[in-house]
Amino acid sequence: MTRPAPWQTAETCGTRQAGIIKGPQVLAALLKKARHPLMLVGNQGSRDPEEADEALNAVIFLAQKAGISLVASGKAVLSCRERGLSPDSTIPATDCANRLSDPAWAGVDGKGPHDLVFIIGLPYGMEWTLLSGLKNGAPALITVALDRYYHPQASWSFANLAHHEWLEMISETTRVIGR
Amino acid sequence: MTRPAPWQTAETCGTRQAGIIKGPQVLAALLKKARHPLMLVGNQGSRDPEEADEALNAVIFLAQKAGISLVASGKAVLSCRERGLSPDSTIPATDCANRLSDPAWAGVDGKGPHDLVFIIGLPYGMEWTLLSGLKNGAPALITVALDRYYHPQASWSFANLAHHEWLEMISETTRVIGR
Amino acid sequence: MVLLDRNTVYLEVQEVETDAARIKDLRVTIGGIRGLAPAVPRGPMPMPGPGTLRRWDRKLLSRYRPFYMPFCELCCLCTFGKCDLSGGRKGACGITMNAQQSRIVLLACCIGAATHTAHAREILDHIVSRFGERHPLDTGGSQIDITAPITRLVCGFEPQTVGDLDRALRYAENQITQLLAATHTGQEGDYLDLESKVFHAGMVDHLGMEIADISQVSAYSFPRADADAPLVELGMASVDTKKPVILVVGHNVVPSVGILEYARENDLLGSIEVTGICCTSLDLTRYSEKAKIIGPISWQLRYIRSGIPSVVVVDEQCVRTDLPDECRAVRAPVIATSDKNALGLPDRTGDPADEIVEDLVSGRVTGVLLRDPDIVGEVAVKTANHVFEKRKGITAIPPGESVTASAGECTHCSFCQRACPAELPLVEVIREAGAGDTGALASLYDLCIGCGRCESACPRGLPLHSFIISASCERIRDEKFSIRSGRGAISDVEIREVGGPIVLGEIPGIVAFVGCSNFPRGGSELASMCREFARRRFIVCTSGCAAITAGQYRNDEGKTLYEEFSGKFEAGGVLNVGSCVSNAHISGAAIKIAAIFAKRELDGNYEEIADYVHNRVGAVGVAWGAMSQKAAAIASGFWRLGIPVIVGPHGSKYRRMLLGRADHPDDWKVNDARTGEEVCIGPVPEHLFVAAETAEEAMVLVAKLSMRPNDTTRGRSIKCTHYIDLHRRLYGTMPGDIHLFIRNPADVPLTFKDEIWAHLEAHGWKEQPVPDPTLLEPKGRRVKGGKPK
Amino acid sequence: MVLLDRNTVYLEVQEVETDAARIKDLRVTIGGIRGLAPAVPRGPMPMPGPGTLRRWDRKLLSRYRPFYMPFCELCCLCTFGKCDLSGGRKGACGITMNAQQSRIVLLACCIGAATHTAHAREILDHIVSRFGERHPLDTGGSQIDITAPITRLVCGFEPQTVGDLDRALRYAENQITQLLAATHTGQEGDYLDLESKVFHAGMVDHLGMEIADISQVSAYSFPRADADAPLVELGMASVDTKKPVILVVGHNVVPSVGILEYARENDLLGSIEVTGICCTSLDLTRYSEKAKIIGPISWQLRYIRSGIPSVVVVDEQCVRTDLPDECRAVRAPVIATSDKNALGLPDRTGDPADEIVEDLVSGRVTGVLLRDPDIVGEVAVKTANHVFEKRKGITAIPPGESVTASAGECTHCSFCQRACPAELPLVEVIREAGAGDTGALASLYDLCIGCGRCESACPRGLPLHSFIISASCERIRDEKFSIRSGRGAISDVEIREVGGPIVLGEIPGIVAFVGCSNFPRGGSELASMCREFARRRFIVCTSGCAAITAGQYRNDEGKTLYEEFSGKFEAGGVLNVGSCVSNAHISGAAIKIAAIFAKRELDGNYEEIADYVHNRVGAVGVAWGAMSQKAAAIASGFWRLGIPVIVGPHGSKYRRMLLGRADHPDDWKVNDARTGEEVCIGPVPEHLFVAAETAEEAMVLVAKLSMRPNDTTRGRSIKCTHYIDLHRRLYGTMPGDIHLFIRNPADVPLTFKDEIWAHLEAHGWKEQPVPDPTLLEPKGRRVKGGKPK
Ligand code: SF4
Ligand code: SF4
Ligand code: SF4
Ligand code: SF4
Ligand code: SF4
Ligand code: SF4
Ligand code: SF4
Ligand code: SF4
Repeated sequence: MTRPAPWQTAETCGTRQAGIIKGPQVLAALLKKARHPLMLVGNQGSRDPEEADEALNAVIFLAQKAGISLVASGKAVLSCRERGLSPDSTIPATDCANRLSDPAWAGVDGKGPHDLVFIIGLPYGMEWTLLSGLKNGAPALITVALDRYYHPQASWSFANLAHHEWLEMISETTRVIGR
Repeated sequence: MTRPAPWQTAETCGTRQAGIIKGPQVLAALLKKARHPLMLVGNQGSRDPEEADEALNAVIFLAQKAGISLVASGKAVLSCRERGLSPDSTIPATDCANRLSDPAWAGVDGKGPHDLVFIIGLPYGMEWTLLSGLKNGAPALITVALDRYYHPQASWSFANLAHHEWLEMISETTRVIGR
Repeated sequence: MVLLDRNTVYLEVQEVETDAARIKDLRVTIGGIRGLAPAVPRGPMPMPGPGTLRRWDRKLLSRYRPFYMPFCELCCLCTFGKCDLSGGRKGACGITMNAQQSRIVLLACCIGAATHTAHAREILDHIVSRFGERHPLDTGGSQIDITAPITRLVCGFEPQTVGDLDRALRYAENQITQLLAATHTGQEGDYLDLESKVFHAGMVDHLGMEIADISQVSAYSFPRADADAPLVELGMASVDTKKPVILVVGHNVVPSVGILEYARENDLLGSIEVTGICCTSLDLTRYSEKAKIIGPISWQLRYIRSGIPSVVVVDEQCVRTDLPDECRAVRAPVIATSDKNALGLPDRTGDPADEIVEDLVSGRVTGVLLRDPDIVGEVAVKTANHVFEKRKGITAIPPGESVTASAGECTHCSFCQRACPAELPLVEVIREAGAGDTGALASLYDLCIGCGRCESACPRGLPLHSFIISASCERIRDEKFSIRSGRGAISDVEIREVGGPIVLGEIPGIVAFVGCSNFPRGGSELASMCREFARRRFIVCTSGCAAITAGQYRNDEGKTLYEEFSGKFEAGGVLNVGSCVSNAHISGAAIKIAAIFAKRELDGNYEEIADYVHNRVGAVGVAWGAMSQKAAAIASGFWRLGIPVIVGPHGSKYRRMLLGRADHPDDWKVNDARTGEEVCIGPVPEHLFVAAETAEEAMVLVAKLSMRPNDTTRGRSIKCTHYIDLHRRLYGTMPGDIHLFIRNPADVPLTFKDEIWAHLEAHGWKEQPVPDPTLLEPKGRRVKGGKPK
Repeated sequence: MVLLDRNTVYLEVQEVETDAARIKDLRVTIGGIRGLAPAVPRGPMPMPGPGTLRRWDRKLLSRYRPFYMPFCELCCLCTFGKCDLSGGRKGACGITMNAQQSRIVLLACCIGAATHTAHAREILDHIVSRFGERHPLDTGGSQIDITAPITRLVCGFEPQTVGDLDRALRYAENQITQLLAATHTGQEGDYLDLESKVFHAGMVDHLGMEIADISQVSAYSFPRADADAPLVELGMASVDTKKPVILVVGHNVVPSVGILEYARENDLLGSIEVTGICCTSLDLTRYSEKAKIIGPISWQLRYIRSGIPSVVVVDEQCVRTDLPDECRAVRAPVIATSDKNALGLPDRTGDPADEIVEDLVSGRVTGVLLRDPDIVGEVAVKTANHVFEKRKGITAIPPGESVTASAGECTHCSFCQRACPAELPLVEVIREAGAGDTGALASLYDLCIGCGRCESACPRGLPLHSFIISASCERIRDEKFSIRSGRGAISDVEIREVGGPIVLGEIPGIVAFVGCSNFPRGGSELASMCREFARRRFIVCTSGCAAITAGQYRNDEGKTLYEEFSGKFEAGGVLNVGSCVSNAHISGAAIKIAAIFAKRELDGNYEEIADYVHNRVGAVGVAWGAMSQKAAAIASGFWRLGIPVIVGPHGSKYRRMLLGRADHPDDWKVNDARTGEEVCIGPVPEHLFVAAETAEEAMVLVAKLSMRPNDTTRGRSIKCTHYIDLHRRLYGTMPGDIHLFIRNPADVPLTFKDEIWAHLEAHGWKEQPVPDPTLLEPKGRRVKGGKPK
């Protein structure tokens, strides 16, 4: 198995690295198999504002189309609501990750355990760390880092894409699952 | 840059991993560019005896053909002499690596600093560690792990080959440079 | 006269006659014991060992369970390694991933506790040698009766003099050794037992901090529980660059005192500037209002590169290890002063001062190690005076034009950006600078934490941090603030006044902003958090770099926090307690509330006091920019008292959180102290250690985590008001979990009454009694498993 | 009567009258000071701080320069991290790769030193509470005058009683705290200063070990410098399985003594077996010949899985953290006894013993924590007796047929092999086992170190280690050896007898085989190295797991080393000094040679004694299987005395070597003590820390590194003979560097005369004087930089 370098170069993780999301079909397939997916949206703190805006549009649209439960961390709740999607919860990302590591958690919407989680928009180091917590504490959970940066701690991640490439991927995924 | 896993799975090294020797031309090219290459031969401790024997034949033949200076660590000196090549020195591998990290070292044969070193046949962990010492302490030196196992700490390494694949590679290299 | 080992015994005998001895004028001093009255440690658990408080710790840990976030899947602590611990694998020693993570946390906390304790040792030994071991402890004159709350709580005796502290310090050194031993391969293997030891390390850390601070306060006449401690100057622009400037960096004020003393004795105080970074500067301004604070840890590169400091004196902790190189680049001689941080410099302690000065001034040596604070004083001042003229005009910050030109050499490889812990958009910014516009560079000034990783990563060797500083020179010219110098302890009088309101919940909480503020926007976010909670009539404490950074931002009227709010421990006060070691006064205040206001037995009575604090005192720690091992240890000391700590996003890098589960009602059942019956207290405080992603999230969490089981209805209603108010303002909605915090109708805040009732009904809310909660076993009941020794 | 803090002061006053006091029957005991005579630390550098011996360290380090081999390119010690330190990059704190590596080494050595020191603290406190602080130290009766050479050397005072040791131990705890603090982010940044602190940690470690061992030797009447200490049984086959068997694992003998005491008092000694693994077993056989040693650290899994132990008692250090799980699998109750290693077990210390026994026997609980050695004794013995019948036949080692069947499930994925630190050919071997031939499995018995990583890595969950054990049952049935129980110190008389021959070089060297022997072939290689050097009339010392493993191999006549050679400190002796902490007697012996034979001042005189040892005493340490942080600390303690240490190939994982450069003549110039002139000594000893790839290489290195500058010509000629002889036998040639070790014609060994002369001529050899070498500054000369304080 060969893998790219983490976006923050030093944030390597050990022996197991995320698989690369090579195309929209990967995401679509993951979604198709998932019984109860969750999306955790952070505050896009370090992103260029314009880019962050487009990114939020894209992933919230995806969540809507795919009927994914939503947790927004902190102020991200406002961004979601602006886009017409009310998050199912506003618990802190840390709290959310901890609960996800409990296979008996009733889920953010009370509809039972989640088997797949998309994470996007947290500070890189924090997302990397929470993904690590899930890799270690929730071995059965599939984690997808949805940012354009490679996140080795996830089960699946994009491989340091340019913003426009990434946008294209997400939109295409939305189209694919919409069919 | 994408890389395979180290042979001993846990022996990862950080941000920079060895390039993969994909074919005999790589080695030949490295040799061609080198002004004063050195080969450090260890004791093949953990290898299957038959395999170790074939391996020694192959690399010592290579060293002979290419006119590479030779250091044999410990009893490996006997193996070399049996094969008709007297090592230029019998200093311990540790001592040799330390000297290689000194850009002013007169070399194992007194003919000046080495710019390329092949290492083979040390215990995996020890070879891995000495290669790390060179990566850190001798940034200008090119290091080649000549075992069939992937050694991320080297500049160049094979990518966990089967013994026969590896043997083929070395023999082919010897042929190529012999031309 | 017989004078024994200074740290243990002082024995004086003027005349002896043996055989059924006759002795005249006998004076025996043993530790802090004068005459023959021994301070026998008192209380149920004086000087607890690493396992003594295990039961208490496990109570907390069963509710606030560790969530581990490994930094790495490998363990490499011994030569068996690396061992792969991923996917449930065990190491060659049998260890599991969870235990390995808690072991690393323990290691970090041991380092942190050792750092404060070793620092305390240096200060204490120095003070004892200067002022005598019988120098009285005084942290607040008649205002303070409980001088050393942590020492008394942990060790079970009451120190009266600096000499008395030695025994407590020896206990700390002993415990650190025990705890560190537990991290050895093949020692503690249970992750909860390791976490319990983490708590123990934290408790010892606070003890070490207390010893350090109360001895320096007592010896150097720092402000003593002084709400009106003087305002001192802060910021690069506060320096008078027409004078020779000395910079002190680090945490141990002793050598810096040597500098001020020498200057004073030689009438040079008016003709030099003594400036500082980090805690040494905080403590130096407690010693003298003349000293100036430049900034927190992240100001090291920018200030030294500016060329302003003529001489740089480093002591210990949080000092960039490359300062000698940085100083060499601007030809500023450097003086190391600590064995712990010798930096490879030649030891010249034994040489005549003038010889050393000459060597430094001539550049024959670029730095020296001086292991005596008096010599430091003389050499630093003389050298500064001598090099001042020679160094004029030297700076390592490139001028604007040169930035533009160099930026043009950038290949946009993005290595700098991928190395930046603050995730700054360096590639874009350098592109614009190359095109002649350095505005974007300047916009990073507040975000850049001066770590230099970008520069180190750049294949073209571009000094990006210096570029940012160069582009921000206007901004820096304006960097002049004021900060109240560290006040030290909280007085007993203050505790008495606010004890009631705090425990009853009328003062909604005590928020302590501590730690290193070296993360993007750390400073401005911190200042706005402080302001928010001071305005909400919380008691706001600051310390260390957080205290400094909080002072670097002004309100609309141009006032810093310290000018805007009172320095008293009262609703709406903003108190700079002092340097990192002054953090002990914050935990000390919580302890004193239990001891003074609630009259709980203090000495050696950790469990009961912690149970009180956890259930009744709405204190919350915020370490927004926590970076160091010390910060980890400080947090652990709060955890063991049951005080929650919030960290910034980077704080997730401490490898584990301690999180409660609001959705598990069973976790929140406790005994009622009055009835002995099991009662449900709701998820308060919900977490013990949690990383917040943004300052907004942290603020909502502070409001929430300041709730306590024992809040009165009036207090709970006030706390809920703040929680709801912040949640609505920042997230736009009523908090979805508010029903968990309303116990009965009287808890409901009036302002949001209807909304809340609707919510309560929707969630099938039922009224609950207000309990008198305790995590302790009811007294007198036989406990299976027996009492820990 | 006034009884103060037990560890510091004992003060007894029968009558007091104040005002110009009248006191009757006053007795004051302060530490070890009886009456009013204080033991004032003596010597030039008593109780040195972390920087006091910096100059000496830097002398050594300028010759033996660190070669760093990073384990990882990243630093992750604080929340700035991970920082990439590769390619010359610096961390966010400014640290460089070299400094980071030495910082990690320092951290490891602090952990190691803390472990021994904390262990010493537990033993000392226990002994003081049992035997009184005035219990005299006695490590060799009239044969020993210098009871505590390291304590005296380091601390500068002479302890007489166990109570006196407290002060030295407090010093150790204090120094560990200081050193650990230096590893904090932003503290020591110079790699050589960090290395100097590594040496300091090593020195403190040896102090801690000495305190631990001399107190237990004194209190428990262990063999006292007894060359004829009894031979005791070793090996799994030495256990009488018809009796209930207790297994003790770890390092702290106190709870195990509790077991033997209880058995003795209740007349059960004959009806139970008390067996041990690791150092506890070594110390237990020093306490009683009845106890049996099973094997070193690597025997844990095989022995417990065998089902033989009825009850497992663990104390501290080197205990597999998964023992509770392993014990559960064979239904053996487990008893933890140390706060440092509580393993998550319920604390039942306060409960009635019979209740605990009942719970363990019934299986209601699978293990308990008992923090009192007496209770451990009673519970362990009673539980063993009760579970013995119930457990009959239980084993976790699968029978042969089942191995073949399970092996068939293997998918040959090779994950096991790629996880095996011993690089064993598991895939091939399991393939053969699947095909019905378990012979290859059995051939791995000697190579497998029982770490269990293969099992953890196997996706099919195959218990490969158990397979190997199962296939080796024949071999194990034969595992019955004898080992001389740990003799403790080297007597002054022995030192006097061999001092001359050693210093003059006629005894070619002292080789100490220490460490963990948990690497492939570690055991057999170790035994053959011991034998080789004993036959060559070196003095051979063993300790810890190395002592055990060395006893697991027989010579052609069926004798183990301990049966073949004398236990005396003499040419050709093979001495088991005892457990890990007994290593202090090895460094102690080197120190005593300087103090007794050469009459150098001992107290507080580290530099001079170390200079003597380094230049004159041909001691070499070999840690063939060094694994732990303690092993790192032990090695450092030898380094500071200038004694070289050789490790096995895995020892390269300690991250750095200390290597001399034989090809740099300037490195080997020193002062002649007599003339003050610079003389060249040649590369002796060539290295201070070096990893050998094979046992052969190690043997050649031992011979070479036992040379010393001050060898007499006769001594040098003997040492060269061994060097040449081994080199020729193992490598087939004359060593290529022999000309570097011949100073003048008299040095040339007769046997190889002609060959050597030819070699000398070929290398342009010139005669050199035999110097009186010293690394110290000539006395009285002014040193630039002054004396370190
Ligand atoms: S401490 Fe344990 S897990 Fe870590 S490297 Fe050593 S054996 Fe492996
Ligand atoms: S110095 Fe500033 S810009 Fe550079 S890496 Fe550090 S935070 Fe980022
Ligand atoms: S690392 Fe240097 S060259 Fe690369 S983008 Fe950054 S500034 Fe430009
Ligand atoms: S707050 Fe942090 S960075 Fe600042 S001085 Fe204290 S520990 Fe150091
Ligand atoms: S200690 Fe220094 S190098 Fe290590 S992570 Fe922290 S800042 Fe980076
Ligand atoms: S890991 Fe298991 S399945 Fe794979 S080769 Fe080894 S024994 Fe066979
Ligand atoms: S238990 Fe034995 S075979 Fe298995 S990994 Fe360890 S050494 Fe190798
Ligand atoms: S020799 Fe090593 S493994 Fe054995 S007991 Fe001592 S430290 Fe532990």
